[in-house]
Formats: sequence, structure tokens, C-alpha cells
Amino acid sequence: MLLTRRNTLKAAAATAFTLTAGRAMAATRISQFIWTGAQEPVPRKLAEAYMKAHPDVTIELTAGTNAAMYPKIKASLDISANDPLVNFGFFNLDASAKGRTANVFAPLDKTAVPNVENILDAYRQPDDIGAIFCMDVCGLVYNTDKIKEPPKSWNDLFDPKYKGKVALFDYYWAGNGLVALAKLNGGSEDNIEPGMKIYADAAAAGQFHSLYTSNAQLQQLLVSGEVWIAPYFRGVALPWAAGGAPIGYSVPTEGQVTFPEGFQLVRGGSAEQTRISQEIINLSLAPEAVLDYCKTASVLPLMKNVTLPADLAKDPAVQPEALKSAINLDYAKMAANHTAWSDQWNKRVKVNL
Amino acid sequence: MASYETGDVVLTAVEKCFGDSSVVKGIDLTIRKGEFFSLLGPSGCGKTTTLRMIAGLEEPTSGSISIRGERMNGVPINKRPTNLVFQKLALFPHLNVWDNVAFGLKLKRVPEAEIRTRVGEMLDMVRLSGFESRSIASLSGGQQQRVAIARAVVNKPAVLLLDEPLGALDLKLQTHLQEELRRIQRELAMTFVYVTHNQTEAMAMSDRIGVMNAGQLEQVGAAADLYLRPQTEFVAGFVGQTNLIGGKVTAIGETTISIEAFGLTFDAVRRSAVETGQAVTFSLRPEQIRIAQAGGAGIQLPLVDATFFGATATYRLQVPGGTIVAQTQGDLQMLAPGQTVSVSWPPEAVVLLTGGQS
Amino acid sequence: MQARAGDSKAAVLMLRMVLGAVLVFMAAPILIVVANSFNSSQFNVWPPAGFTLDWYHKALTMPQFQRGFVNSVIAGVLSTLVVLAVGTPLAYAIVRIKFRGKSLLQGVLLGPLVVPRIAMGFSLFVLYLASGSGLYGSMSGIVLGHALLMLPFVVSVLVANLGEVDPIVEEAARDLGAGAVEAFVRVVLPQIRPGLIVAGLLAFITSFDEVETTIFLVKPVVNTLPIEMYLYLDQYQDPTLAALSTLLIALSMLLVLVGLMFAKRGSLRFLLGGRGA
Amino acid sequence: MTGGKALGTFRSFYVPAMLVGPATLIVLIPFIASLVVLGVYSVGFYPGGAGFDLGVWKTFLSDSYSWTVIFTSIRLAVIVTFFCLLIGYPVACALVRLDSMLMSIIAYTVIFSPLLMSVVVRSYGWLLLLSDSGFLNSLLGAWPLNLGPYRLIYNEIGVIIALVHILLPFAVLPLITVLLQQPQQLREAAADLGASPFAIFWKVTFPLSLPGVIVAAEIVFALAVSAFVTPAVLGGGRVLNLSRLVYENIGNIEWGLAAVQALILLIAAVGVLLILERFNRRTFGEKS
Repeated sequence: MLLTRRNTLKAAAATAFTLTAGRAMAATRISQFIWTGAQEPVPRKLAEAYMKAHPDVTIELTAGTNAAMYPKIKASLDISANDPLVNFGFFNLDASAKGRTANVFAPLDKTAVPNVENILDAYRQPDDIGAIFCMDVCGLVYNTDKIKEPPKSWNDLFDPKYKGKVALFDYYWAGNGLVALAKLNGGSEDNIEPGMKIYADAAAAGQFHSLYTSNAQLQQLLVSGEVWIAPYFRGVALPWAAGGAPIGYSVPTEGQVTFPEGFQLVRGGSAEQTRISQEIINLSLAPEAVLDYCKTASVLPLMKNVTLPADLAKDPAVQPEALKSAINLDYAKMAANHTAWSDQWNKRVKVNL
Repeated sequence: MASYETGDVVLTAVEKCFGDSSVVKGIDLTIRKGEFFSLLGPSGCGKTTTLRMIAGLEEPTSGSISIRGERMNGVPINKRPTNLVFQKLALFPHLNVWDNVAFGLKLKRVPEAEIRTRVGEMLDMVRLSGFESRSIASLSGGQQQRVAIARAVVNKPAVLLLDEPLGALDLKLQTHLQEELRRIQRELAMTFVYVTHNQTEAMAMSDRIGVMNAGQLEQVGAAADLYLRPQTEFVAGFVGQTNLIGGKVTAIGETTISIEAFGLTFDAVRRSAVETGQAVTFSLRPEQIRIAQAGGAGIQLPLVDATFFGATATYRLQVPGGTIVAQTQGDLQMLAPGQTVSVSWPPEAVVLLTGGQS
Repeated sequence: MQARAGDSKAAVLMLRMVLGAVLVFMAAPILIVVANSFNSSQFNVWPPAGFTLDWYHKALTMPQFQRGFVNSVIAGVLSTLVVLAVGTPLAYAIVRIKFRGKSLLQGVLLGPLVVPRIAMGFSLFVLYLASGSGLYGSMSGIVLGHALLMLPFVVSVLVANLGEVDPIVEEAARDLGAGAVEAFVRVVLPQIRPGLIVAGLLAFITSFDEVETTIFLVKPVVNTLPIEMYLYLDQYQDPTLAALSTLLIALSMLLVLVGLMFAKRGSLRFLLGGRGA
Repeated sequence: MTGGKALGTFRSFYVPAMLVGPATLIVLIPFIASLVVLGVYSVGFYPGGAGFDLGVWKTFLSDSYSWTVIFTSIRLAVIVTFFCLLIGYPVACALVRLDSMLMSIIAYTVIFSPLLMSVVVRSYGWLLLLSDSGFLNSLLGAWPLNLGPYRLIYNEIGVIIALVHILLPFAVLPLITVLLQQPQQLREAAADLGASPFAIFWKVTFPLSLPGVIVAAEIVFALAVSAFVTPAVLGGGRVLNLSRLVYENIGNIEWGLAAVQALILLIAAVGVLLILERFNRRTFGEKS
């Protein structure tokens, strides 16, 4: 075909048309939210397999982060309760807790998702709102060139020998150790003060190098040697180390912070969308799918029927004692307190940096 | 109303206000077909506004304008049989000489071949052959001026309007282009309406001149008319130099009247109805005053000062309560200030001013 | 250097030195990104650990970048056309015509520049959904959003340019028989061509680099390149994006060179300084 | 009497309406509508909101921390604007004096290249350059200087450097335009009257270019005051501005607070811009 101007215009018009009019075409359209990066391949594989088996179903995968996607989902439900932006997706316990309070998520039907029964009892959600089937853990990430002896305690973040060499995640309560430190010092999700005071004093004393807001920033800081130690996720740090970066992950003796993740069904979908969504969730909870996911995303399964492969089983972070002493946070309370904490964090920690 | 025979451009009671200020205050004017008509007046007198109303750049607030018998009110500028040569030229900077001149013809979808001949002829006429592909910025002021004229004339408008097109040029170039304009106008027998504040320019080129002042048309006539028989103080003062003298009618004769001013008596030809005792103003052109050695014919007046210009000389003469100016050919013997001289003038030189409110 | 009237030698020398220093400053972070795109370390180790073209291979073969690039080009071109089409008459009205509410209009025009893009994105998202227009997640929605962000730039550039065009040439064109629109197209547009080019480039670049507002408006099918880059960076920190950025810069330089070859010399001299006579 | 009233005949209602209409319809109305969204959200009218309530405004405005953030946003933007003009002006002067085509192309490409690079990637360029162990500090730290390292990033300095870098093209563009528009004869006339090059600059070139300086200031200020990514990536948590708070509060589903902060930023910025605009008018007379 000659690429004349007319043809190009036609093509452009056609594109624009299909892009706007596309939503009404397929028989059933499912919108699934997934995390970007290492978390992407497994859900994509499953979605493709499902669509092959069910040609009348189209699954539209939206990759993104909880931070960017959750507000959109909430806002869209507020505006049109029967037309959610996504039908189901992957959420951490933090977003799950927020969504539960805000009535964003719907309970799963045990008969439609029988695999929820295989989730470890401790992580089974009340009313089965969500299937939290895996978790990441948060400990100490450090530069192995600068720190030869792996750090052992959350308190190492405040060791004077690391003055100016510590970075923290901005606002991410699970990831920056604030709540963990509060709990270890007599506080709780209801009383953050003991932790907040430690952070505020350390900030004023110049302990912190900077705050970061993305994985990439932390990696840059650690690899360049500008920052030696930071609290962060094992699942993020391990791939860096595996890729050859001088980065190590260490389990604090006081316990790692758990960061459970899993599926949530969003309210407002049609009966058919709900049925298909639950069917896909159920398939995703099959042992081999879970294991596949945990391996690619460097997270730990929370399923009764999944056994860790030998190499992973040796990791100190997943030893039974380590998991036993892990610090479990009350994400619902954290969600409720988030705004107040942010305010404190801004006024007492950030302004003193 | 106005017909093709009576006039090419007819203005009837044309007024123009911008907001509260009235710029043109009721003009009636008929411009004949094929004449070179000038609107003369000081800046701010409304002459440019009048021209812009004929062109269609402004709509009159009231009154009507017609061209060749067709009413022009409400007809947009691009549909009028007029073309305008702008004061600031307004050449198209992004087009070359040829494209500037061909602009109007292209818009009228004139066939390509005809455009070629007409633009070629036009450039010949304004002596710009060979400059076709030059950019406007590379031309001299005079050349740009000629492009502007050619660009308007090439469209063969019924009426060509010119808004002080020569104002910014040096004197020599001005004179040269005045001649060219006159030549072009004769060759094409086109109606020209020319706006200027320069009386010499107007007098040099025009068949007739309309003198405007403060939004009004004071007098219309040929150059000689205006000069010799001004009707208003303004016209008398604006067209050439003159002595404007106020006085009182003292006697009315058969063909002459006598006017008293400065305690002197001035005789004038009787042209209009006056009454004895009426206060009048008259004009006495300096060059009409004859000066001779004391003791000659006429009244005796002391000479205040004398200035020689070579070909002419100017004298100021003392009259009770003022001075009057006289101009003579410079062939006289030295007349020294302080001296008394004999002064006289023919009665025709005393022109009673009858028009105008001033 | 082309001296201008009243230049002193010392001043010209100083200007040259300032320009040289600023060029180094402007180029530095870009050169370092370009250098890093060949870094064989996947962790941005500085100085580079070794040479590789792997990141270029990755940048060119990842489907989301390919699709994002196409989407970005479509969004950029369409929104630039839209904003020029509506912005040019708007700028013309501001420069040439007195009308009621003009100063209000000029005030409102500054708005999209200063409302935080995030907030703009959020409120457009709410509007798109609440209006039931289907704009959310559609190319039209992105084009509209981008046009909105660009309008202040486009109008300010065009207002400056139109101010330079003597209104009298338009009268002249009208006098020679052109209708109002025809006079504008034949006489004004050619004279503001440099402004249209600059405004168009600014608009296109704005669209091509927009993340903060766009992220609220997209669905995966219409994800633009910067969105894909943003999402990629959240998870991977290798030099793929350095390679992708280098490719984009190379591509734009290529386009500039092609433009130079085809453009009339005169119009370029105007853009590049020293008004061509 | 010529010029300005050119289209006198067409100065009806319809002409402005036709010219302004398309932009209003497809761009300004959505913009104003989104301001309305922010407005009603800020007073508690949103799905799930509590209904009319000025509480968020009151709480935010009565908190001294809020004012710190507002002033930080404005101060940062003012500093960035100042440096952009300080650097941009001589650069524009130098650019209009370039007569080699090749030099022009190189200079323009380099100056406008930041616009071609995604803000995120560009920020990483700065990290590599300015960090303690980065390119610049290793240069300074090397023999024979042995200086530093200086903390050039993760603080306001880094944010200012990076913002000046990205916003400089926006300052240079209007400056070039006014400098090119200046008639050469004016400077020639001044030189002829005996003005020194210094005097020519201060008495002729600079005053005539002020309108361009103000346009440049307006654009740079507007972009700097609402900048988000650069302060977030290079500020290391130390640079708190309103855009950042808006982002956080949208993430926190605090719609009301986010809307209040966005509107306050808008009001503060428009306030500063109006002052600039007023100055522009007073100095140069009412435009058109």
C-alpha cells in the first residue's frame, strides 16, 4: 500500500477509533492490575493461557505500582460504583488494609476460589477479603564493600559509625523501619512516638544521608557507596546482589518486618467479571503458579501446600526461627494512622534532615 | 443619488467617531472621475480617517460613501474597487518584489499569463525591471515606495488611494516620485485620492485639493483658487503665507468696499454681501504688497526689519498695533530697517474671508 | 562571532566564555548518561565497568518501549496539531482584538503552567470518568490533556511572534482583495512561521516527556514512552533507559539535520540568530 | 490612527468568539472544569467526603509547617528563576552573535537537548555527576586539588542545579526573540552619540529587552514552582515543596487536602506572576 497522506490519516483515525471504542467490543473484558518488573511475567503467562482457553474473554493487564494505581481505583469507584477501573489485582497488605476500610474490595467466594483454603491460617483474611498468598520481608540492606561485617540489628541504623551513611524510604512505614523501631521500643501501631523520637533525634544529629522514594534511587545510593546501609525489602535487594552489585541483605536479630501481598477482588464488576476474576485468582493460587511467582519475584510463599526449593530453603531469611521472630505489623491501623504519621514525619524528621 | 457622471467618489454627510471623540464631522465631497484629488490638512485633521473610510478600513459612523454610483457602506475592504498605497508602505516582508506586486492579481485568480504581462508592465512603469526577485528588505526607500505604488496600481482599481506615501523620503526623491505619480495617473487616467499635510506637494500634483481642518472640509478647489481666493482663515493660512487682518467695513462702493484696520484703510473688490460696520477678516498675500521708496504712491509705513533670500526679500512693516509682512523680488536697492517706505496693493489682493466659523 | 554595533572586544570574548561554560554545563549530565548507556555493569557503577551494546538491544526489542514510542509519537503529533490549531487564533485574538474578558482569559492561560501536573492529572481523571465520555484511557484523552498543558507555551510564543507582525500588512492584503481568513493565511502565517516551528517543537517535546499528568489518564494500550520508562525504572535500574534516551537524542538530532537539509536557508537563519536579510 | 484598529469593522462579538472559541471549548473549559473539581474537593464535596467543610483549609493554613512549605516552594522557584536569567541572558546575547552555521547548530542543540531527555533519566545523570563519589567530586578530589567531597546533591543545591539545567532553554528562548527584534540602528545611534559599550548595554540593549526578561521569568518561575520529579529525585527528602505534598496526599486518598494544596500553589504562583505582569505593564505601558 502506498503510504500516502490520506492513508496515514485514515490509519490514525482508525487507531483513535479502536482506542476509544474498544471497550464495548469483546464479550467479557477483564481488567487485571499487576505489579511491574519481576512481578510481571507470571501473571502475564497465566492471563495468556486463560485467554487461549476462553476466546470470549479478554484480559487487559495494567502494570503499575500500588502507590499510583490504588488512588485511581478508589477514585473511579467513588465516581461510578459499577464500573471499576480494574476487576482484580495484586496488592500489598498496606493497600489491602486501606481498601478494606474504604470498602474497595469484595470478599472472595470460597467455592469459586477453593485454593484460598491452602493459605497459611495466620495470613487468611477475615471474610476472605483478598488472598494474601506470599510476602516479602524487610531487613537491612547494605554495601558489602563498605560494611564487611553484616549489620545485625535495627539499631545499627543509628550507630554513630554510619553517621551520614544511612538512607531511609520516605513515608513507607513498613519499609523504613519506623513502625518496627516503635514496636521494639515499647510503642505500637497505636503509639508511634518511641519510634518517631528515635528518627527525629537521629535526623537532627545528621545520621541520615537522604530519603529515597524509589528502588532505583536506593540502588544508586548503595552502589555508589554514598550510602552504606538502609532498611529495605529482601525481594528488591536480592536480585541486585545476584546481578553482581556490592549489596547484601541482612536479617536483624530483632526480626524482619513482614510485608504480605496477594490478590484482591475489586467491587463493582459484573457477575460474569467477578466469576472470571475469581477463576483466574484460583488458578494463580495453584501450588506451581505460586512457586513460579515466588521465584521470579523473590518473595516467600504463604501456602500450606507449597514447599520451598532446596536453594531457597537455605536462605537465612526464610528459616523457621527467622520467620517466627518476624515483626508482623497491623496494616489496618497503619492505614488509619498514615496521614497523621506523615504529618509528624514531615515536621519532625524531614525538616531536621 | 450620486451618479457615475457626476463623480467617481461621492461622500455625503460622512461622520466618524471613535468612542466619544468625533474625528470627521460631516463631509460632503464629490471627486471626479480621472482627477488627481488631494486631501490636505495638518496631522489629526481627519484626512487619513476619511481616506480609510473610502478604502473600507473604517466604517463611517453616519453618512454614505459611494464609488461609481454604488453605495459602499458595509462593503468590506476587499470587495471595493479601490486600492490603497499605505503611508508605512505595508509591503509583505516574506515575499519578493514580483510576488508583492502580483499579490492582488493572484487573489483575483487572474490567469498566469496575464499576471506575467501586467506585473512586467507595471514594474517597467515604476522602473523596477530587473528587481523582480529581490527581497523587500534589500531595496532602498524609494524603490520600496515604487513597489508599494505598483502593487496597488497593477490591480487597475477605479480609485487609487494614497496615504502620504512620500512623507518619509528625502526632498529630491519626493520631487522625483511626485512627477512619476503624476505621469502614472495621466497615463492610466485613474482617479487618485491623495492624502498629505504638505501643501507644496498637494499643489504640485493635484487637479483639485480639499483642505481639511478639525474634521471638516474647509474648501475645495484648484490650487490657484485656494491660493488666490481662500474662503477661510484656515485655508488662507495653511495654503501659502499670508497676512490675516481683522477690521471693520466702513464703506460699500459699487465694485469695491473699504475696510478699516490698524487705523488704515484697505480697499477690496466687492464679491460678497457685506454691511457697513460689519467685522471682517481678510487675507493679504505678502507678495502682492508693493513697496517703494518713501514718498511714493500708497501709505507710508516704517520698516521694522528686512531679510534677503537672494531671489526674494521679506520685510516687516510697522502698523499701529502690529506688523504686516511683505515679500518682493529681490531686485530693490537696500532698504534699511527704521526707514519709512511707501506701501500699496491692488484691491484684488485683499480677499475677504467668508467661510468657516473661526 | 558576528559583532553587533557597540560590542567591545572584551565583552564579546566574555560572552564566548560564558557560552562555552554553559554548553559544558548543559551537556554534562547528558554526556554522562550517554556514556553510561555503554556501561556493562547493570548497576550504573561509575566509572563504567566495561563496554556493551546489550542495553541498546534491550531498549530496541522490548515490546512496551516499541508500543510506547508509537503511542508517544501519535500523542505528540496529534496534540501538537490540536494545540497549534486552537492556539494560533487565540494568540491572534489576544494580540489584535479588544474584547471583554481578555485579561481574565490571559490569566486563565497561565493556569496550566502552575497547577501541579499531578493535581491536573487527578482532576482530569475525575472529569473523564465523571463525564462518562470514555476519554479515560483513550488516545483522545491523552491528546486533550497534553494540549491543555502545552497551550500556555504555544500561546505565549505565538503572541510574541504575532506582536512583531505589523497589522498594516494585513490591511494591505485585505485592500488587495483578500478575505479576512485569506489575508491571515497568506500574509500573517508565513511571517510567524519561526514562531509556529518553535511553539510546535516545544509542544511536541512537552508531550513526549510528560509523566505526571499522563499517568492518571492512560490504560496500558495507550501507555506513552515516558510512562513505560517510568514503570520500568520502578523495578529495574540497569542502563536500558540510558540507552533508550541516547537513541531518542540521536533520533531528534537526525530529524534536526534532515530538517536543516530541507529547510530554506533564510528561515533557518532567522531561527539560528542573525536575521537573514 | 493606523494599525491597531485595523479590523475595526469586524470588531463585533463574533470575531473574538470564533477565534477564542475553539481553544476555550477543547482546552480552557476542561482546564476550568478541573479547577472546579479541585475547588469542590477542597471544601469536602467529593464522593465519600463529608460535605461542605472548610476544615481542611483552616487546618492547613493555620499550621506553620504549611507556610514553611509554601515559602520553600516560592523561594526555590525564585532562586531558580534568578539563576536562569543570570545565565540565560549572556547566553542569549552570545547566541544571537553566532555567525557560523555549524556553531549555531551545536550551541542550539546542546542548549535544548535537556528537553529531549526524560526527566527521570536526566536526574540520574546528575546523580552520577554530583554525588560524593561522582564525576565532579572525584575530579575535585584528585591531585593536585584534593578538595571536597562537597555535598552537591540530596539538598537544595542539587535541586537548583538540576532545575536551572532543565529550565534554562525556557529562559533563553524568549530572550533570543527580543534580542533579535532589537533594531541594530538603536545601538549604532547610541554608539554614535558617544556611548561606551557598557553604557550601550545598560541604557539601550538591556532596557529594551526587559519584556523578554519578564516573559522568561514568568515561564521559568511557573515551571519551577510546580516542579515535582526533580525535587523528589535530587532533593533527598530535604526539599519540601507543595507539588510533593499534593502527590503524597493523592496517594493517601486525602483528596480534600491534596486539592487545597494544589489550589494554594496555584494562588501563590498566580500571585507572583501577576506582580511580574503588573511590573511589565507599568514599565512598558499597556500592551495592545
